Amino acid sequence: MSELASEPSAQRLDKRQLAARVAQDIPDGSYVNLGIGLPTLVADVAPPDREIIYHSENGILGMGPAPEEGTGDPELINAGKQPVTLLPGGAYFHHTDAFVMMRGGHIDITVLGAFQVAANGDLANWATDDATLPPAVGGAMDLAVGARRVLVMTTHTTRDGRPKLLRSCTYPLTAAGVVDRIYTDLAVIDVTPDGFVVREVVPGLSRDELQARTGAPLRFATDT
Amino acid sequence: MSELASEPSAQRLDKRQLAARVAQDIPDGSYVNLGIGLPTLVADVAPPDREIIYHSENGILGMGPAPEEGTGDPELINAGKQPVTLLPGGAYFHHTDAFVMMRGGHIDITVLGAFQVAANGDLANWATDDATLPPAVGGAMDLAVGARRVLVMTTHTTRDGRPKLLRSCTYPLTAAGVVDRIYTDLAVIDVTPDGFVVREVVPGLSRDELQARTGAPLRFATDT
Amino acid sequence: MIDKRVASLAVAVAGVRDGDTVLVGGFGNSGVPVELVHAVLDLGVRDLTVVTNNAGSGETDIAALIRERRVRKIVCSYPRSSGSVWFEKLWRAGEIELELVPQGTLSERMRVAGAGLGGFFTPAGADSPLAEGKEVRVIDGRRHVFEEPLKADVALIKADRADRWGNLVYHSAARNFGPVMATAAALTVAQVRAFVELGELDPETVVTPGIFVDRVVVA
Amino acid sequence: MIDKRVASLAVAVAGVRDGDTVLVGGFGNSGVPVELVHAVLDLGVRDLTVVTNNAGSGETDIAALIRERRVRKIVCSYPRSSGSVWFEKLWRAGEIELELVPQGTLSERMRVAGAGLGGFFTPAGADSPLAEGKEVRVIDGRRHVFEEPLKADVALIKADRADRWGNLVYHSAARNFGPVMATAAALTVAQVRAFVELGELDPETVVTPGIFVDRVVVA
Repeated sequence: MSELASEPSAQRLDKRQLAARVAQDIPDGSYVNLGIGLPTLVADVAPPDREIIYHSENGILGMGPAPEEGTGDPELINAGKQPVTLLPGGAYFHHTDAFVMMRGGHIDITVLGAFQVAANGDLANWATDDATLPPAVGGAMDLAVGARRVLVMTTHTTRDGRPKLLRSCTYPLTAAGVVDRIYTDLAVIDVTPDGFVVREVVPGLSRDELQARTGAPLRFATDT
Repeated sequence: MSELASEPSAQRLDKRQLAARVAQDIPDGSYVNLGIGLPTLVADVAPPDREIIYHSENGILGMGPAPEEGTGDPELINAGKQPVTLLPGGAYFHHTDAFVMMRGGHIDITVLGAFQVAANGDLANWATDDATLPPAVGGAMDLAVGARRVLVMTTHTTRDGRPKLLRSCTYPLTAAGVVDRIYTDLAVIDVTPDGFVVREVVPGLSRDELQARTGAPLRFATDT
Repeated sequence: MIDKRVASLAVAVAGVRDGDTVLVGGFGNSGVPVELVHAVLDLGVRDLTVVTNNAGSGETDIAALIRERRVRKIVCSYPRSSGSVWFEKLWRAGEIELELVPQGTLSERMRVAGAGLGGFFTPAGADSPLAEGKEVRVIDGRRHVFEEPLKADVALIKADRADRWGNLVYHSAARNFGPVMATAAALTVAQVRAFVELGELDPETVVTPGIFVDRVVVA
Repeated sequence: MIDKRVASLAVAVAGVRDGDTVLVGGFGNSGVPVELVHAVLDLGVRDLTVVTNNAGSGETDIAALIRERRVRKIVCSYPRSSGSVWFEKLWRAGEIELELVPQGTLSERMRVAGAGLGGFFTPAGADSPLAEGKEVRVIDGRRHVFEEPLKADVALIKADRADRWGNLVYHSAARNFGPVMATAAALTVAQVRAFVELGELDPETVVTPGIFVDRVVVA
């Protein structure tokens, strides 16, 4: 996130703060699928007074935290292939049923990473234009079309400072028009029929500075 | 089966004998689904030295015989809604999985009743032209298209003496071109690319007499 | 905290409305959520579309709903049985609509609805009059008919035990349509023999994970 | 008498041939039938199409099959991982074909193959380049892509216990693709931790009924 070095006054969120900000918006009792990578942190910082049931595409509901070193079941892993545990009340099921849950509108909230998000909600999070890497998609497309609410959690810009929030995606789409809200290290932004609407900005960052880091026009909720 | 009263010399099979004749052709180790009504008898007379796994569309594999009076589980019934038991090694599963087995080619043999069978293997066993009865189909269509081998077990003619084996069905089809073999109280008949081919006839019934009761040309296996 | 247990049948079916499509579990008399159906009867709702394998028998549950003229349409595979007197009576009088669906197709249409799919091709029924008016396509040399998802407002099912997360296990062949119906409705209600504490159900043996279940009630 | 238990891995995979399509269970390193894959490697068969979620990692099982140039084509959802060195090497060299399928579609394509259906419409991937060349249809206002059944010659899966009828139960998240793969192949082989006597598995908790299984072997 070196792109922010030029704005020392901006109190951008670190990964854990960003995860906590996302977790704040996940209600008690939700069924949640966290994408691999950054979104996985959300479970670690969720408010302890909320009962949230985490789903994993490989056939788990009621996932608990990582096991203590050396105590884990080697077959019990999450979508990111990291060891996890199962809470009382959890259940195992097969892959096809796991995707019934994901594609069928049974997951309340999914939190996904993104390469790009467009102002109309289009999501690109599975392939770039780097032809030297084999393509890989996993369960991202099923989740993106199937979860009731799609949250994106990402740095506001790429490592080299280019915006990830755009008028339209240049990378291949994961799914069209699916993103509901975007949480970045700089802002919380809703995708609305009128495009991006900023709900929150980190302290020390002006509207113009946020707009300068964003590839599509921003409206601000406090103006409406 | 009063239609045979005019041929006193024909040793037509009674229901139990017919069931035994069908059972004779079911190999050890087969997965079998028996249609409701007459075919259900097959399980009662199968050779005891064969291990046959009976399937029921309501989610049972490894069905055993009817329970002793007063000892049954009221929820444990077969497709004909009669009480049954479960053998060691049996399993319960839900309806959708039961039909994966039926439609997906996993059942080795199904034995079905029939209103009509055509010389090309077309089967009509779910609806007649009686418009005063509501139509009912159950699982017959899934079984007919999905079982590896479709055997029909029926009286050779209707109660009023009309043939059930025809050039083409006049009743609505269950499925086209699916029947492999027909077992009647008078004969065992294969459905072949050349039409009906008789394998066996009951003692005391001539070829002409059998042909007279059949609505499509018969060939005889012993001629070929 | 998640607690899907409710204290009464009336609370269990609260919110079922006139015109709803209601899935009702059971095959013959096995696995029918009799008490839940009676609770819906007590609600007085009308113009229901009922999706269930059989059309009721005798005077109770589905047959009672039909007798009381609460059912506008029934979607099923086998409406005819020795006890389906009320269905047959109203059907002959033209007072109830019937959509006949092959049993595997009925089950699969609910499954694809629950799975977020747009429909499927099946060979079952493709050669029959039940395919009339539907898209037919030859796939791999065989006729297939296109069938659409069957989604519902409510599912009423019967299971054996439930915990407060709504996890369900069933009893023998009473399982039948329960698991698939649970996935296909906006509101899924299960009547069970008993509640158990969270963690008592072996996670390897849960048949319907609680994500598909909204309310559980002992009956 | 039915007895699907076999005494050795070699017998378990006998009959796998050049050019076969082979389903291999597992997700990451969970549920991979490592010993069965090695037995196929020992057979020396070539030109395989391997269907599996990931493209192997390190030097064992699927990665070993790829390294030894036995795999003509891989059908999977996520071939890229920190250890997928051999796949990436051969893919860059143009020596292995990749068919990328969204994970839910991969699983569902095997399910419809096992279920005797002709294909289905799914919204997953319909807006992406993975839908190119496929039939796209707007259903209920949303783009869907038509996906075909994925049937195989052989399925190699890993379960926990089996009886002589081939009934299977699994262990935790190692279940993953096992149950669906078992339905979609002409020959299904399961490696298990242990055999149990017929009747020892609770009929309420069998996950894969033996009808879908041809051979079981302890490994």
